[in-house]
Order: sequence, then structure tokens, then C-alpha cells
Amino acid sequence: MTSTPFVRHNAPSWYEASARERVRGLLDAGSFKEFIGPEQRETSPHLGIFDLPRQFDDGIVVGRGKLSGKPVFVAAQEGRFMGGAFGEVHGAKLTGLLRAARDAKSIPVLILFDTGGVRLQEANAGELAIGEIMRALLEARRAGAKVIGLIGGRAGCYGGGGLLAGCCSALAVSEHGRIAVSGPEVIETNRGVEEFDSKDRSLVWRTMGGKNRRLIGGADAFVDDTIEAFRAAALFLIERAPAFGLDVLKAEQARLAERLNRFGACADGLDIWKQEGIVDAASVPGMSAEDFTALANRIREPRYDAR
Amino acid sequence: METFSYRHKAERRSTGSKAQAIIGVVASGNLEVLVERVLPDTECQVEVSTPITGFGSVWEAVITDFVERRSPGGLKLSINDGGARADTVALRLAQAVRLIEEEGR
Amino acid sequence: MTDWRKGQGARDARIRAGAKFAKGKIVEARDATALLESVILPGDRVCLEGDNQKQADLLAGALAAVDVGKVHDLHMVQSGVVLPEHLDIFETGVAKRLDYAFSGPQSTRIAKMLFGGKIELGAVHTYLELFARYFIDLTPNVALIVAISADRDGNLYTGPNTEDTPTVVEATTFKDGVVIAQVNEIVDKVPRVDIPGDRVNFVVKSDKPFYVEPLFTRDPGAVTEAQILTAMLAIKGIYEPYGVRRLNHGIGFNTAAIELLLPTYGERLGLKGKVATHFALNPHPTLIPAIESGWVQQIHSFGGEVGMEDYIRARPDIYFTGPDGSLRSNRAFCQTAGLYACDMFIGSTLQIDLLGNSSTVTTSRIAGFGGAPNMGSDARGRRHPSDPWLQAGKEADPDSPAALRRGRKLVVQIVESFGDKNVPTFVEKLDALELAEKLGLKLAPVMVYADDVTHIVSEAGIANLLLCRTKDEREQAIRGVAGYTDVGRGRDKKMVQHLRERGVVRWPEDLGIDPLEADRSLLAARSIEDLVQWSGGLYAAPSRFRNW
Amino acid sequence: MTLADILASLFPAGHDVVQEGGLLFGSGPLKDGGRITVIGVADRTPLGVDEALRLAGHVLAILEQGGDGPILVLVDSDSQRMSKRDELLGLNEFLAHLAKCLIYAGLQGRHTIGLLYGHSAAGAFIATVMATRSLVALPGATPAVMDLPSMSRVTKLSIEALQEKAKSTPVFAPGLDNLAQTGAVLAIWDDKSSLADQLQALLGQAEDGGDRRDRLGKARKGRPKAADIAERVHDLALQPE
Repeated sequence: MTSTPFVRHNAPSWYEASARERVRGLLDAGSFKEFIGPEQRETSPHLGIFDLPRQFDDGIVVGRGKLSGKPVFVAAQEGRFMGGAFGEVHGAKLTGLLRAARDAKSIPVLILFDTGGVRLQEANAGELAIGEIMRALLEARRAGAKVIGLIGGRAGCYGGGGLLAGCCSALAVSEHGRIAVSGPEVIETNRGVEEFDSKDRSLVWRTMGGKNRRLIGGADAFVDDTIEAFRAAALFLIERAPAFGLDVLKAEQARLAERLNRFGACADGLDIWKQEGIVDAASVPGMSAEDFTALANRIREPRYDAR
Repeated sequence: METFSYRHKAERRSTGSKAQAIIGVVASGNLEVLVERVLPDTECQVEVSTPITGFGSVWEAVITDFVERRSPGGLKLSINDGGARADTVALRLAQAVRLIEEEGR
Repeated sequence: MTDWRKGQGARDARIRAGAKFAKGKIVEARDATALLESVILPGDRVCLEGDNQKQADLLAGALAAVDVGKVHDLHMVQSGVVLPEHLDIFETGVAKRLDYAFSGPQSTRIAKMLFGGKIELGAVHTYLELFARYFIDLTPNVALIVAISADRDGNLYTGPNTEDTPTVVEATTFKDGVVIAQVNEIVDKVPRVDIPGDRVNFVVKSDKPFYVEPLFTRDPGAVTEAQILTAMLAIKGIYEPYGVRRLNHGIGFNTAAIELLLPTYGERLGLKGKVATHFALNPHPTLIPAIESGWVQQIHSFGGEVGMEDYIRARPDIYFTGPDGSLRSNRAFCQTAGLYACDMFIGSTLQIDLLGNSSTVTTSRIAGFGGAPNMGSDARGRRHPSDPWLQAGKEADPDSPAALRRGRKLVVQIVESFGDKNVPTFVEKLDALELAEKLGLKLAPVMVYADDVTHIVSEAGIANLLLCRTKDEREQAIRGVAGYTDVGRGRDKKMVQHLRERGVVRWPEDLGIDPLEADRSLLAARSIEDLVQWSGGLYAAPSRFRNW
Repeated sequence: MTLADILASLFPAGHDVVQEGGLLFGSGPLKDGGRITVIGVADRTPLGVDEALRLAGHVLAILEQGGDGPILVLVDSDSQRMSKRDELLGLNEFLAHLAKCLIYAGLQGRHTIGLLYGHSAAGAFIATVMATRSLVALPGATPAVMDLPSMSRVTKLSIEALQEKAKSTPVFAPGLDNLAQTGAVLAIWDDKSSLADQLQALLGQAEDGGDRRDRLGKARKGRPKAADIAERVHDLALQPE
């Protein structure tokens, strides 16, 4: 028996790309215009205390561009610099962008999350930045802007980043994407390895990974790890995402209550997936994006009116 | 943090018309290079900020070679280093110049 | 009258002593320590099977638990010092003297214990060398081996990780020693008889599968641009011009990068079928794309690799599989194959000096040699010709008449000029020398001797040492590819320029390679997941390498 | 001050605030005649999926009743509950949902007030008091982004080294004063005088003029750059192309 060999498609990988490469590939060619670019050298005023090197853009790229001809605001975190964590400058750039989206009212915002959470070396400033971003994000949504989160980077989307993701109008996530509040190591440190073995990658992904998030309704779209796929998902979700108001919050309350009700007693991702009606739950983690998307759409239609 | 600044004469002006480009990230074993077209055509400047001390002579050798090989006239290159190896530095410098010389990216 | 059967008598006495704990040949795991206490005598030479990958972990634990009043001063003769118990027995006095080959995971502790005088060191060997001594002057009295399954007669199935077992058993059984095997399960019929039952005296059933280290798995996600550049240099500057078809790849990311570039960069150079067709090689997962793309014709393996079992089973045209379909590896044979039937060894190292001697020893770590010095040496007994061998011989000695000229094996050291934590690979003096002085060793632990090395490849270029005619040229050729290390910056620029003109030193631009092309998009697989896909889902990556 | 003391000082005329499973629900009369809804977390309870959903549900029920009455969020919590179960179920969404409900209430014209009277940390802090329009604290409150052992593990610095740096660096060190300096805390109330008066005074302050915390942080020299950076990005983004 012979088979056709797999040839890795050479479409640029989202996971491997830098924040700038993601932005460049996501938007219409040549359309991106950065605000406070690296040449302005607006670096962190705090990292020096820890003798840590700074990055000219403080780990986030914000600006404006076009997606399929229409204007969008975009912010992309660089997960390799300080784990993509929110510091004072980093956070303020995103706050400013979202406040602008609020005032512009109809321009969608794409947030390319890639973050371990708050940058601990400037923890108070970073924590407050999350609060400010959150408020600006919701003001933008209430004014009519769609805010779409795209998650599939090295650092995942943890801590305050996870909360911000939960505030977006819609989320697209890839296999690599992880969304959570407490990171695996933090849980292990605080609760012991019996509660959570942070070195067990399979466990980490079953718990926080993109597939579980899509299956429980924590993300609206599951995509292949390519910039192309994230672009398509962004276009799709901008159209589907809900406005923000009391009805949406009530729908979300019901959605989350149903989840607690159905899965609250599950000990593992596998149990949830079985409960969802997936017979061979153990095969889910190894599934290709295409197969998984088909399965997920069959099991749980994304609902776009409840976040 | 240790900082260095090197000024060199370059043989010719770097080609292309882009005003600036940036490559790399500040991460363990990596670095970012910001390149800006802000100097007279035969001058080149490299600014380095690194948390790893004691490698001054290596930086100097890498940058001297770089100027010789790539002739980055008119360019100012600013480096934030995350503890990169010399060959990675050389590669990023070359990538930075390629990026600013390319059109349309 | 001379008693010519003392050895047999002693063996029979040991077996009788052990039989108290056995039903037939089968011994319960809880009796393992008592069994060892009755079979092993003070001062015995014992082989506690610690291979490169698989470990007789239950028996190691049992030996560590013996009463030191009953069993002590053992002379351990084993290829791998891998488990903590392998060294614990020297702390307690159960063992005293050690002859071994490889100590990867225990390299720091073994160094400490050698400095502290806790271990009386015989020598550090290559695998083949230690195996050879099993038959001459280091024959075990007792061998504690490991297999997957046994039947009631003691026939053993060693599975994909046969590794050292046949060699150890051969030397022990046929010279009046006792063989004790730990197995994962007792079965009615083993899938394949790797060790005949009449060579096995006792079988201990373990409660859990023996430990195997996925030593040869490299995650493509961690391959760097510098490693890709170095791999490009090796393919274009060595594989292509010599037309190397029969070869061995060492362990590490540099050779993994080569494996991942064959179906992309190698394809572009038109080298498919012309290079890298026959390997003496463990089942490296990173070779899957090249195999699936039709590059590779045959691979013989030293050992197995965790997760590769089903893939190998489905590719019997490529691998050596038993009639039962599973991989049959054999370290002794594969080492011999690497020595005599391969035209090239390419592998990495930690330090290279100005002559080209290389070592993986640092002042605080003694990792041992494993198989590299054997792979990475010229076989003086080789008599069959091949084009790469003849060409290398000609480059080394252009003036002798062709019919009387020995060929040369290509021994290539592939490195990056700076290693981990910015530590230079190129040095004036090897740490191995300092270590030898400190320990009073007669020989410094040199992994590959300068006179065996033919090429050094780094991201800075290739030095062809075959073409060097003087010691000075050799030193400058090495400095010429030593990048920005002190050794590299100390080069004589003029002389290196001259060597470049002669092709002794070739920098990337001399080979028409632009370092800017060295991009991860060149890799045939960028992740473990890609490898699984290449394998059609047959490769079952170990959990630490995957998200699922 | 105990919770009972605090409630007594806030509502000298009595209140119907009850505590259930570490959470607070109820309301109390204001001096000017209105009522203020009370929710909260007490006894250093960690905020997990169940708690967050209950609190959010309560806020939504209040919003559904209509009107523009104020909401007081009293907090003495742990951080978010760090457990496999909570993360498995998507704790980030539950905490975000609670924060959304509170922020939405604020945007609808209700004055939301966070009163931090004990501990709080990380996700629990963001999802509760941080999501109110006015965050005030009582002396002795101990907010922290992350405890030092966790911080030590993540930054790979020893606890001692962190403690040493904490002496000189308000921007990362745990504690109320440091956080107040960044602008997160509007005011630290005086626990010696009537909390009811201080609450009434806060409610009497001008309309919500938007998020001013970055300006406050700049004025208090706790965050030198945030306000200006945000404003510059905002202005650049709104410039015509």
C-alpha cells in the first residue's frame, strides 16, 4: 500500500510569526499604519530596575489598516518579549486604541492576544491597565464597534489577558491557543502537582487549549495555524459578532449557567467532550483542524449573541 | 545594562527608500534591530543595549564585519539585546538591512 | 589433576542458590533483592543493563537494596550509567569499580563521585570497545538484563529496543555467567525470540514497564536559524560534493536540521537518490519527512525510539524488522556497520581545539563517549572502495599512487561557534585535559581525535582539514570557521583568505549560500505535529513533546 | 474593622445585606433617602466560576428592574480560585462576565462603587472592584496582583530579591498605597469617621467623566507614561487618513 506523502503547506504559521508578521499578513497588503512605532522608543520606564532589556515597542504593535478594503484597528502582542505581558506602556497603547474605537463608533478592532498576563515587574501598572482596557473595550462595544480576539501565539492568553478575551465580541482560536486565568505553573505552585501537573502538556491543552475552548463555547471559531485562516476568521466574526447590551449579558448569563449545569461535575476535558456526545473523546486532541472544526460545528453550533 | 555606540564609515549608501524597518524580538538568545535611514550616505551608526556584560570586543568585531560586508551607508541601527549569540546578532543585522532595502514590505 | 570446570561449577552453585526464590525460572518482583543477594558474590563483575535508551530499572533498584554485608565491592561493567541507582550502589559500597561508555543524565554526579574517590574508574569506553572487552577481560559473572516479555522457558522478546542485550548475554552465558532478566510480562509465546531461553537463568516480572528514554527525539519547533544555516552548509558543501550515500547522523539539533532540510533544500539541489540513502541510525522522528519523500532506502538501528514503533512496523522496506514486524535493533552490529560500511559520520560536540580534537567533557560533567568515537573514526581495517571514501583519501594524500592509497572516512563535526549560554565551542585547550590532570587519567577523554576529523562545519563555514598540509594551515582553517569566538577572532586574516581561495575554508558566500535564506520555512516539518502528519498518524510522539 | 462594623457604619439605619457562601447580597438605605444595592465577596473567599456567576446574576437582576440606583461592591477576597475545575470550565469567561455586568451598569448611568476593605488579588480584583466607576479602600486593605511566591516562580527571582526591590519600587510591589499611586484607588476612606457620610459624599460627586485613572496615576506619579501614551494613540487613531 502506498500513500501520498504529507507535504507541510507553506502558508505562514501564526504561531511562528512575530506580532509584526501577523499584522502584516492579516491586513490588506501595505495597508498597515502603526501608532507610536518603535522609532519613537516609548519603552518601559520600569524594566531597568530589574536590569531587564527593553523593547522599542514595549511588546505591542497598535495601528490602523484595511481588512478586505474596510478600515480596522489592530493591536498585536509579541508573546516572546516578556511573555507578551501587559506593562504600563504596553497596556496604555491598547487602551488608547480602544478609546479611539469607541469614539469612531463603527471601526472594528482586532486584538491579537499573545500574553502571559500582567507583567510582574510592573504589576500594579499592568493590573490597572487591564482594568482600563476592559472599560475602554466595553465602551467601544457599546458604541457599536466589534472587538475580535485572535488567539494562537506562543504565550497563549493568560491572566488579565484571559479576562479581556472574555470581554471581546468574538474569539477565534487555534490548536496552539490557550485561554485561562491562572497559568499551569501558578496552579501547581499554589495547589500542588496533584491538582495540576504543569509539565503535563496534554493536560494543559485538554484544560485550556483551543479545542476545549471551542467545544465548551469559550471561543467562537477554531482555525488552522495559519495567518490566512485567522484572517478569514476575523472577516467572518466581524459580521457575526453581537452588539453589546443587556440582552447579550442575559444570554451570556444563561449560556454560562448552562455550562456549569452540564459540565460542573466533570473532572477532565475528556469528560466534558464525552458529555457533549463525542464518542471517541480521546481522539479529539490529535484531530486536524479541519476534522475538528467539522466535529465541533456538529456538536455545538457557535452562538454569536451571548458574549 | 551595558551600552555601546559605534560609528563607521560605509563605502556606499544603502539602497532603497524606506525610512525605517525593524526585525527580531527581545527574548532570551534573541535581539531586535531597529534600522533608520537618518545619516549621511557614507556614515553608519550602531547603538547597542545589552544585559550581558563583558562582550564588548565581540560586539565590535561583529559590527565591524557587518559594516564591511553590507555597507549600510546612511543607516542608524539600534539594538536591544536579549543575550543573543554573536552569529545571531550578525544575522539580525543583515536581515535588518535587507528589510529596509526591500520595496513594498 | 587440574579441574577444567571450575567456572561451570561456580555457575551451577549460583543458580542453585537462586533457585530457592524461583518457580521454574520465574521470580516474583518482591524477591528480586533476595535473588541478587544469593546469586551475586562479593567482588563479582556485574553488567546491570543500562543501555543508551532502555534501563533494567527494577533490577537496578533491587541491586541498590541488597545487604552490603552480603554483596559488595562489585565491578560494574555496563554501557550506560543512566539511573540514579547506577551511582547509588557506589555510595553504599555495593559497587566499587566501574567500566562504562555513556553517562548522559548522570554526567554531573559521576564527575563529583570520581573527584570524591567514590568510584574506582577502569576506563570510559566507546560502546563497541566495551562490548569487545566483555569477551576478553571484562566478562560479566552476572548479567542483569531487560526485555519486554518472556515465556516460561525464559525465551525473551526484547522488542524494538534490543540494543545491547544479545551482546551482554552472549558474553555472560557462554563464559559461565548467570543471566537474570526483568520483563514487563510473562506470556505463553513471545512474538519473536530475541534471546533463546537456554541463555536465561531467571526471569523477574516487573510491575511496570521498564524505563526508556526518548533520547533521539528533537522537536522541529526548536530548530534555530543558525542550525538551519549550518545544515545548508553541510548539505551543499559536503553531502553534495562527496555524494555521501551511506552515513550516520549523531544526536542533536544540527543533524535534525539536516534531516528536515533534505526534502526541501536537498530536493532543490537535486540530490534525492544521490545522497543520504543508507543509514546506520536510530529511528529519528525528524527523518520521517525524508523517508516519506522517498529519499531513504534503508536504515539499520542501534536501538529504538519511543513512539516510532507503529511507523517502523508500517515501513518494513526501510527498517530492519523481525518476522513479527517489530523493529530489531542491535547496538553492536549497528556500531560495526557505522564503522565499516558508512562513508560519513556527522555529529556535534561541545568543544573543539586548535588541532581539531573534540570533547563533550567539561570540568564539571563527564558524559562519556557512547558511540561517537567509533562512528567518528577512520576504519583502518576497511578494504572496500566507495567514491566518497576514495575522494577523501585523495584529498588527504594526493601524491600516492591511487591503487595503494587508503580512502578516508568523512568525519564531520557540526557545531555552532557558540553553544548554550554563549559558551564558545572553539577553545585553545580542551576542558578534558584539565579533567585528566585532576583525576590523574593517563588519557584525556577526547571524543574524536584530530587525526580522524576531516571537516568542521559551523554557521561561519566549512573547514576541510583533509586539504591542510601543515599544522599551521590546520589551525587557521579551524580559526576560519570559529566565528566570533576568541579563537575565531584570533585568526590570521590573510592566511584564512588564502585558505578560502584554495577551498580549504569555505564561508557561506563561497558556497553561494545567503545566510538570509536560512529560514524556518525551509524545514519540512516545523513541529512534532507536522511529523505526526508526515507519518500518516503512525508516529505516536511521547507526551512531553505533544499537546495531546 | 469587621464586616459588621463596616456595614453598621455605612448603614446606621440598618440594612438587609446577607452573607451566603462567602458572597454578599442585599441593600441599604442612603442618607439622602435612596437605596444602594450591595454585592460583594467576604472572608477572603476565592472567586471561582460559581461565585462569579451568582454575583453577575444578581447585578443583571438589578439592572432588569430598571432605574439608576447605585451599586456598592464590597470586597475582601482571595484571588481567583486557582483550580483545575475552574479553568476547565472557562473561569476567564465567568470573571469577564461579572466585570462586564458591573461596567455595563456603570455605563448605563448607575454609580458603581468598589469598596475594598480587606484583601483581593489578580483576577478577582479585576472582575470586582476594578470594574466599578469609583474604587475606594479602607486603611489596612491589602490588594496584590500576585503573591510573592508565585511572582518569584514566574520572574525567577528569589523572594528576598523581590522584597528588596519592593522597598524601592511602587510600580510592582503589593499594597494599597502603591496601587493608589498608580491611580487605581480613587481615595482611601477614613475608618474613624462615618462611612455613610463618605459614601454620600462620593455619590454626590460630579457625573462620570470617563475613565480618569491614568490621569490620576500621572498626577500621583505612580504611572508616568500611561495617560500620555493612551492619549497619543487615541488622537493618532482618530486622525483622518
